[in-house]
Amino acid sequence: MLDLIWLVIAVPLVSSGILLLAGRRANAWGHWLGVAASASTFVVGFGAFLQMLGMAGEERSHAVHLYSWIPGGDLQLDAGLLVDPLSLTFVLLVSFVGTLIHVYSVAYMEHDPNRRIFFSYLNLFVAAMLLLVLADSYLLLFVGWEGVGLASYLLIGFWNHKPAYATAAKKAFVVNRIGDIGLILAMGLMLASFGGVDFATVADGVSGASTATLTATGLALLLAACGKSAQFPLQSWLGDAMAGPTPVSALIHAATMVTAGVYLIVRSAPVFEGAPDAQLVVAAVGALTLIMGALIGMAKDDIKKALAASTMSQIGYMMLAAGLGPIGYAFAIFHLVTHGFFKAGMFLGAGSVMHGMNDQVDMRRFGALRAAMVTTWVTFGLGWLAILGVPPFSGFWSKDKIIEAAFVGEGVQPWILGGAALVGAGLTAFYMSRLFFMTFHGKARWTDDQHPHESPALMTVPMIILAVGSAFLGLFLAVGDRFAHWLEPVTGHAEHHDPVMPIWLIMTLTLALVALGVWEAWRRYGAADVPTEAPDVSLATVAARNDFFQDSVNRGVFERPGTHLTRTLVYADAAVIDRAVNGGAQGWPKTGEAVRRAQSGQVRSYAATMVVGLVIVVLIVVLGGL
Amino acid sequence: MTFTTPAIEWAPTAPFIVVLGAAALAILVEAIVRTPATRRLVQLILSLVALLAALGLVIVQWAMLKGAGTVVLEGMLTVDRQSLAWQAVLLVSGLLGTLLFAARTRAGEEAFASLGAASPGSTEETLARRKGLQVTEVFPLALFAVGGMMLFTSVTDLIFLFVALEVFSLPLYILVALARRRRLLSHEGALKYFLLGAFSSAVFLFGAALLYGATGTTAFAGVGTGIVGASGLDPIILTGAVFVVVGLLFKLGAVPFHSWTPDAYQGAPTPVTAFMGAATKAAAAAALIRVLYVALHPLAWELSWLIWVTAIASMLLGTVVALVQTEIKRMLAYSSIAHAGFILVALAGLPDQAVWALPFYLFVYGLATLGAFAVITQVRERGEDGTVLGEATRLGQWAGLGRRSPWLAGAMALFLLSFAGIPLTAGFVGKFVAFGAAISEGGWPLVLIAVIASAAAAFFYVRLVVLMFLTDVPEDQEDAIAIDYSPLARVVVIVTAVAIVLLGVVPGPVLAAFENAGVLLIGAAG
Amino acid sequence: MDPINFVILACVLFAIGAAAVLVRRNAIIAFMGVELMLNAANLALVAFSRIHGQVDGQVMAFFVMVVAAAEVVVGLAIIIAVFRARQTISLDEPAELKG
Amino acid sequence: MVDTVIFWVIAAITVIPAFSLIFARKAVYVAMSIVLVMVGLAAAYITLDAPFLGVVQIVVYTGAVMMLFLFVLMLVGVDRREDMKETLTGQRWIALFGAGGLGAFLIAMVARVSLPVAEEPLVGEPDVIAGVLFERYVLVMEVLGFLLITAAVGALVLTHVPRLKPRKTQLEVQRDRVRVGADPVNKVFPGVYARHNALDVPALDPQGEPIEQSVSRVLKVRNQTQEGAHFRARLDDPSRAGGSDAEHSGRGLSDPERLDPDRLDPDRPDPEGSDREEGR
Repeated sequence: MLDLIWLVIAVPLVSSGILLLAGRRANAWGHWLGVAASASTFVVGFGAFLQMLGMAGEERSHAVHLYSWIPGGDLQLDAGLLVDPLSLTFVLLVSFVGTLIHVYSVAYMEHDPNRRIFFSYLNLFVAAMLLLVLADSYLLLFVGWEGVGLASYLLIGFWNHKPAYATAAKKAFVVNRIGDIGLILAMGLMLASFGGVDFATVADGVSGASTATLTATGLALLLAACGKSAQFPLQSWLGDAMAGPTPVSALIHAATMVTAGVYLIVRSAPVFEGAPDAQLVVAAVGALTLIMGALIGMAKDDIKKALAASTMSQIGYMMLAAGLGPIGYAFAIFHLVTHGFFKAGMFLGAGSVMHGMNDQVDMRRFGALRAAMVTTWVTFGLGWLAILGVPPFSGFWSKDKIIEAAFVGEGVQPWILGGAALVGAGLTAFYMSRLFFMTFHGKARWTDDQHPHESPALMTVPMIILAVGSAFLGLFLAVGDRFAHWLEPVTGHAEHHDPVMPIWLIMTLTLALVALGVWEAWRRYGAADVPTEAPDVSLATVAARNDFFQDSVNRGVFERPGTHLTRTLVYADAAVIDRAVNGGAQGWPKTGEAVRRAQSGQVRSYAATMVVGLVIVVLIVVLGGL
Repeated sequence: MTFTTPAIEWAPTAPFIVVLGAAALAILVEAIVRTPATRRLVQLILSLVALLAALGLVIVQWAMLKGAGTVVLEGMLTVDRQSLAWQAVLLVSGLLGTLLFAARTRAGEEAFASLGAASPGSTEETLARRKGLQVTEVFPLALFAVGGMMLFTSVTDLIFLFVALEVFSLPLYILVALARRRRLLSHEGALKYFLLGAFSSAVFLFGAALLYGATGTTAFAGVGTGIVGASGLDPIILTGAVFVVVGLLFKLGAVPFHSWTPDAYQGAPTPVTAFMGAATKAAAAAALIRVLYVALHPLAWELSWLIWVTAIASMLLGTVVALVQTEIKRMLAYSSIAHAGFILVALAGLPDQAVWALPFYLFVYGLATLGAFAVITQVRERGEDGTVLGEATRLGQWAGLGRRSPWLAGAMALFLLSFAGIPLTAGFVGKFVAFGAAISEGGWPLVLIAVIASAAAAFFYVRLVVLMFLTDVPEDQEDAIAIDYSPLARVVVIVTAVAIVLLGVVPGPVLAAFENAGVLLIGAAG
Repeated sequence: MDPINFVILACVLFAIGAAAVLVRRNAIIAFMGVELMLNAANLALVAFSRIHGQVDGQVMAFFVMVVAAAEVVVGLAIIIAVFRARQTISLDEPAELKG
Repeated sequence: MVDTVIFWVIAAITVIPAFSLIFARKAVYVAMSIVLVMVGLAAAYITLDAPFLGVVQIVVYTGAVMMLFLFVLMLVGVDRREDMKETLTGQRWIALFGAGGLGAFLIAMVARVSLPVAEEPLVGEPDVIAGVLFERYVLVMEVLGFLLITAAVGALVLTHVPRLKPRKTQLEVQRDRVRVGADPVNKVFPGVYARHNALDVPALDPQGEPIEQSVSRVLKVRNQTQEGAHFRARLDDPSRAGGSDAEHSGRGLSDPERLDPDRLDPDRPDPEGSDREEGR
């Protein structure tokens, strides 16, 4: 089964091609072909998983040589796949969640005339994502990386008849290019210093490379990861990407593609081991993003955008863990897996809510949906408990470990990183509860034409399966450190370090903050009336300031600066990033324009350029040579 | 004076004879066949047959070649695997280019003026158009150009190189001036191209004269040994070498000898731009390899300065200026300047690998160029009354092309990604082997700049992709663009697109063939 | 008198020809400048030929003359075509291709 | 060894006229100066033991190439004086430093080397040249043939306008004239009916009035015409009897109304004009 692993890429790719080429003929059966292709990848992946379980720990790295991609020359390149616990984890996650979302989409996209194309793109995405995680070199990874990018742009812009959606796709496209430059740069550096870009060569070459090179490579990789995983400062595209159909958000912007950055960092562990500075930057970026994402999450009324902000924040946790080195790698991936389940589940839940509410996304227009959509409420609720980190649900097992690990270290670093992780947990509790209560509890604030109803079984079944995963997967994998042991061949065995605070204290503090967040959210959004229009909380008005003074500590401490910060961020987003993105970087065009003027159209000027150029080069060569 | 009849090995020269002979024959056809429509058909068939026959001969020679190759006439001409590889590359460009030359719009309009001598807007022009005249001389001219370029890649004598340079340049100057639409621009491009081209060939010739003065011979091998043997002649050797290289850099379009590129690319009829962009660069690179590796090899260290400076300048200028272009042909012209820089990167330090990496690089670059310009010929403006006009070359007009014609836009995107060097396209493999060559000789700082430049260059390629797929057709512009369908141009697009994908995914066999070409036969010192 | 002096003379003529291309707006005069550059190269070839005591350089110069003649034909044809369309042979005027 | 005096003479008759390329206002002067340069170069070739090439230089350059240049100069208008004012900023300086620097650099480089000069050189007599030409360089020779074909085809493509429609017979021309209501007869020739029949003298109508249109416009622009009135005065002189004969015979042929100067020229159809009509 391990040698057949290439099938998991080939099957969805072929299926995607068939769907794209078949035309309207495929309208009747196209979606089921897509589902079958996706399901088959899970079957193959699971077979490989069983086979690998039967192997000893050190044998669990299986290279599948496909063919010599670029033979000849001093730099040779093979197309090969690497099956090891890390990649297999991703294969299972992607194929499993992916298949569920395929099933969900069959119902969700039922009324779309281009459903087969949607499934073609979904299959393409699955193939590219699996190539990304199975590649045995950065180059092939890059191919998958671009592939998921492409599929994601196609899917975000799937309803591109609406200009805003096309703009969102464009933004995602361009911001991701910035990240891609990071990956290209990193590969260039690797080629120059290690003479190869496959993981094995890089790992072997690290010991001989200078710290400066490694740091540069690490930072370039981080830039790539930031672009793909929507980390600071390249986070802006994720919120807009919610314009795509909801299953897309669940698959790409929650469970799989956005976590590719974390995968990249963990996969590049050898590089980061040699570059502690770069590693620290990774952790810092993670910490910053997790706080920032949480603050943004508090300010959003659009349910999908709030979830997107939450994703950003949760990936911040993973990044933070990945930046901690070997003690964090396993937890980063662990959280990635559990997050994949509960966040995908919640996105599907949001989709179900939208499905029942005429595509309404404003949470201020929800409320009291509990009764109307019981299954959605229960499944969403399990995801909510999981992300909060309430024991014994999944999130508890993964997130708590990250918080603990963040407190390990010397000097102020653990206090800052740990503090950020801890505060983030409280913020998460607040905004996720806000979202949950605003949607399912309180009074109904529906508009007249909305008649909420539960979604069909094709949609609820995947939600239920994901909810079960959200609830128990963490516990299952955490018992006896099963997951950490499974990943050990890749991430290495981590020495146990004691945090700067006792573990029980960290846990208590976390749970207390979570409880505080939930309570506050309930008080304000569950028990109290929620205005259907967003209240004006601008600092500019005295009234608003008074409001803040009356309010609780939570609001006084977090929301006011939070609002402020959020607005600043939103502004920075709109003003800086957008301008940079839309106009291209500002400096280059100016230089370009200046040089362009030299091309005046006057042939005599051209001749002059040539003569002067000739004199210069001849002087350089002759004076250098004599 | 006794005269001994020279013993010439005719067999290795067969491809040249076929191509140039067919060109001469085609000139006769001009005189014999009077009806323009028949003549066009005859010319097209003659060209294609000649090019295919030459390609066949090249392949046969490749298969039958024993040893390193043949030196014809004491080092005037060297036919080795390297030369055969280049000839094949040029013949493929020539074939695809000829198809584009013959492509016509739905309304039966070709890319060339109906009467080259008629000034734009004149009565003669209208009359000629109405009478269905065609400048069918473009086919023999293209054949002359292909033949000259093939010679250019194989000659190993500076003076013969000069003659070959002119043999392929003169037809190009003429072809550039023959656009059907925007004749004034076409004339302007031709005038600039011609004047600067003549200027640069004078520079080349003066350099050749200096090298002849220093070494007493113009055969590459002899010049090489002469340089080693000469003492106290460094000043004129170096000057001559730089002048010769500069003459070739002009044809390659490297900064600061690039100024003709954007204007000639934009002014020329698009099929000519396609052919010229693909083939001229290949021919120039081929000659550059032979000159640098055989004749000027002893000056490798001194000339490395020149290569580094021009490579960096070309990459930076090409990329930066392409970023601000609003005209698609100009954008591709600047991109070609950046590519000239990439080609020079591979030559840094004269690594062995470059000798086979560059033919491959230029092969795939040529394919993408031909494909991209073939797409451009099919995106047309539409007049208010619905008639299809000239090519829509403003970038803004390409907005939303993905919705008008997904396959065409997809092919264009593929070519652009290949230019940008995105993996799984042939362009990536080309860049990989080319930069790999440079790294093997310690040129990694240059490669690093090249990688950064490629990444930055990806911006303007991607900008067009974004424009095609993610931007809406502007309001009230729905009818402003027509996608014209020309079977021949479509064939070019399909062939090149398939080749780009295949060479990107499984380049192995082709690369292996090119690797065999990585040997230069150094002829006897004449 | 050393024939190398003729090479120096060739250098002077080459530079004058180059200068003519840069300063003259009349396309024909600029083109004559190019011709002068080619002739300068020829002079150098013949002078070197004399220095080496061979006739190869003379044969090369002969080739260059043929090439130059062909080039002149094409060049003047282009100039005439431009003149017919624009009624001018100024090099400054056709300057729409730029940027 | 070359005589120093000859060298300096050659240097003078090549370099000094060559500067006309940069400084002369009229293109024809430049062309003629270059002819001189070419002759100088031919002299240099002969001095350098290349007699055949010297002759070829004269034949090819002064005889063919420069005449072609002159021909094209005539075609585009000999009179054009070039405005020497530089329009591109800094171009003069760039030219001075670029081209001047290039020349200075080349001279400095060449002057630094010394090459041993062959004592008994092979003299470039035609048979010697031919021997080398058809031995080692025979392929180049053959390829040059293709170059010449290209040049010829190129010149034809860019400049030759074939007859696009059948030539009109005299009958058709006349019919066309009548159809558009123009004068069916030819324009009067200058100098007719006067005692002068030179081109610069206008014809006189039967009344003896000069017909302005009968003299070429070009001559008028150049102020090279003569006044018809002057001759008229002579015609009215009764003492000259011969004039009345001419006057009498002229009356029958030309109708004053038809020769009305305002009507004559603009309405006259010519092949060019009708082409243009059709072309639209």
